[in-house]
Amino acid sequence: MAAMEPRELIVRRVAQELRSGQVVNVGIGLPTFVVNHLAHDVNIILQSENGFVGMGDPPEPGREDPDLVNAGGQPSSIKPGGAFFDSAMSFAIIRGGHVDVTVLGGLQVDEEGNLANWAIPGRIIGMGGAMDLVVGARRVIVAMEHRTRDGRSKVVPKCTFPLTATAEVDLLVTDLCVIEFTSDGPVLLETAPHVTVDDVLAATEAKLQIPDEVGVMTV
Amino acid sequence: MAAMEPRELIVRRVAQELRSGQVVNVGIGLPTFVVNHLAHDVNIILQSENGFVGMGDPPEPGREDPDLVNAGGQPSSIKPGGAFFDSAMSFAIIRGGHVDVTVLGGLQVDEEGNLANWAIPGRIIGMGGAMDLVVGARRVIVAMEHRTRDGRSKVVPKCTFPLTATAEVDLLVTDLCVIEFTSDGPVLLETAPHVTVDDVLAATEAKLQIPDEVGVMTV
Amino acid sequence: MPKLRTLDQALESLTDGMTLMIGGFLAVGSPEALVDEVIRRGVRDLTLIVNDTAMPDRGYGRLFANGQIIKLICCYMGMNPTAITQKDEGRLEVELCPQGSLAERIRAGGAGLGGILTPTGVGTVAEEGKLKMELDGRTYLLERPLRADMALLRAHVADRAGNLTYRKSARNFNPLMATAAGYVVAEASEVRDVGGIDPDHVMTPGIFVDAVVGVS
Amino acid sequence: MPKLRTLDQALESLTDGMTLMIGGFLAVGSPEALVDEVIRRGVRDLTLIVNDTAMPDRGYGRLFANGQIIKLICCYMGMNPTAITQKDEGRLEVELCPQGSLAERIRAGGAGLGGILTPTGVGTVAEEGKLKMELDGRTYLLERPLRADMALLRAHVADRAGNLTYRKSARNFNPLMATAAGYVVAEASEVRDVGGIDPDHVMTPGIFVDAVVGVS
Repeated sequence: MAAMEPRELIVRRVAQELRSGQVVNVGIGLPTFVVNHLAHDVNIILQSENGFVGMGDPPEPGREDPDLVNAGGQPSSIKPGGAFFDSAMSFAIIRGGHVDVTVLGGLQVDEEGNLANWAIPGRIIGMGGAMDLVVGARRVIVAMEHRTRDGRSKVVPKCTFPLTATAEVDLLVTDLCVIEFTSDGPVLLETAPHVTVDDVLAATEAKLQIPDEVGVMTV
Repeated sequence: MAAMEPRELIVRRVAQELRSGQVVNVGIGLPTFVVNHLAHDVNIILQSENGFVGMGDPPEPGREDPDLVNAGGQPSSIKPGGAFFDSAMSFAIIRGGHVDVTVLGGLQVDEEGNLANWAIPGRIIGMGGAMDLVVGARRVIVAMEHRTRDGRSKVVPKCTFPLTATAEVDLLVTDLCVIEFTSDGPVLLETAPHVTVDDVLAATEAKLQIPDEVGVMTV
Repeated sequence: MPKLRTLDQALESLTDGMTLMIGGFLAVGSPEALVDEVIRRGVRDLTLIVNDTAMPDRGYGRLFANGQIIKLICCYMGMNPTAITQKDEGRLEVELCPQGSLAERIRAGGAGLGGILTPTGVGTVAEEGKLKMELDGRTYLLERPLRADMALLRAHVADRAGNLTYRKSARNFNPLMATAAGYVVAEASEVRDVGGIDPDHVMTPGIFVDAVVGVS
Repeated sequence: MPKLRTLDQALESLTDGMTLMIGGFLAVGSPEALVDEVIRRGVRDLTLIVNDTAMPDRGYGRLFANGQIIKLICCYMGMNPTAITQKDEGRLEVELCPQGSLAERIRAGGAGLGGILTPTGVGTVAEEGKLKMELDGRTYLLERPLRADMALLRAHVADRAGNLTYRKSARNFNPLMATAAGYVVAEASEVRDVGGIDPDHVMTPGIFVDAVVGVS
């Protein structure tokens, strides 16, 4: 099997985590593409924090509605059975535990399950709805590349970037592995195809628990 | 002029306090009848705490709608331009200062402008929306008979019944007089026709300020 | 995920000791058929969170005469002598809460808030046992969130995805309770196919609703 | 009380130094005509409460390039480099607030609450300067209410009594801001006679709205 493009590997693997009927909020950027890789019999309900549930695919060119956009401001659509509401209701849904899963990008994730994904030091331009999502969603999945462009680990002992929330990450999916955050800390669940446990450890600054059996991501 | 029935005197005098365009909430009982005595050019907007603004007259017999009642559970109607909402919005309107005037009945009013109108000792069956209304409305008018059936003053130095709210009463209209609550305490503004200042003082346990000129209620 | 259920199916997980929220205001906007089913099932020791106790023979008010309630959180009992008697005789534990605070507490329970600060009730019996805070010269009570095991709602139109609308003053507490319970069931006068309600007119999004029962 | 006004009439009380709330999410549901009028009037030293700073050439985002804003409360500035530069150069005071907390703060301002307790932001920079409370083993931040001198809204349909509806995702912060300002003006695509909106479909009751401007 030829090596898959790293970002595609990530979103394909995250897509396996989603179940029919779940209310899901996907962050801007990489997580957006998760919905393109759901199995045909998996029907999730997408929540868009600017005020609706039942988000559908982007409209065809020429069929955009200026009053219907996603949380990134891009043209969007609503499926039958969807509903619009105001921002207070939108975040009541998010903070109140009515979103089953959120999939978000990350800048750093640390051993305590802390997430930093909204700012780099010196460039603080706003957290949007990320802090509410990470605290409120029942399950938080971070989808990010394992290392920065210059090769440093984004899975660290302690986040150095401004935090989005503390101890809320449940699952981390990277181009190298899948890590679950347990009450005992991060546990390596799977490695990517053609990636060894030693490869993961070499690329990871955080201390990981390695079970006797580590699976292989099948996407 | 023949003496007017005491309760009619009260509601007619309270009606003079209301201005066109004001959002008004009238309590169950005596205050309900205030709206029957508005001048023809005075159009107020009635708020009903069970969830609408623009409350109209009771429907004619046979035209009741089981889903449209007032806060006392009695058949009601809505005027053009009215709107329905849920109980959280209803009390956001009430507590948030969006009700210009509330007219409520009273069991006791005291020198500090405290009101007791929801319970007598030993019979505590619920405050409903009264506590929110008295705290939230911009102007609180109490409409009540001056004395109990056995002749005791309901305008007292200090309420002995369970309070509805503290220091929120702005105006008290009784069958004997009109009292305004100022930062210096209660001031006698007007006496009822054929009632003297001494009559009021004899019927009142609370200490009232008596200005040099006391008007006469004209209804 | 079709959510249409029979009455029997809709309440099959109801058990003794549960906390129920039931929509309605003096029995208007109250799910009569679902209350019938609670009575038929005869579950006991329920805690009830309602605006009021309705009347002995209407709405959720009937649950008192049937002896199913041991604890009550509401703002008004005045029209249900049966419930008042049970309270006076010590058979019914009652927590009275101002109506606006009750609405906010239920909303907070659904919205993941730890509480809200209200000026309502300061200086009255409603402040008993509650934290008081003074902020910018005004005193507030901390009111804590309420949640329930089940919420029973009365809707006007539902679709099979669980989206709900309410009619006129029958809306009242129903949309708030829809957000604040582990299991939410609505009876509706009309049930439409998925998409049968304009998404701009939906009052309770279907994601809150687990089961819909059509009633005539 | 007919509330229909011209643009000029609707904002005649706007003065330097006011605090404005303006509806919209990345300029969707933003009152473009009212923002035009704010620009035409050239008022300065405004404090702006908005979800985000939109784009330099769209919605309320244009007020930054025009140098009218000295203070900003929002949750996201990422699409407006002009506003970011003003912040970095110290010409714009910025208070960032998580989006859900911002929504609740505006709602609290309109609902007469002294604040709300949220778990959002605990352990992050969002907790700076805020009271922290632990209740039942969970930590919350106290978020205080927000109010403004004026709220500028974008509605879909209005009636002459000020009742409003919004369309699709253009609803966002508009209904919240409608409740939380001393003076509220809405531009609407369509203006109907009083009673032209079904009372069950009204999203903002007219009692909150002081002026309506029809825009094409």
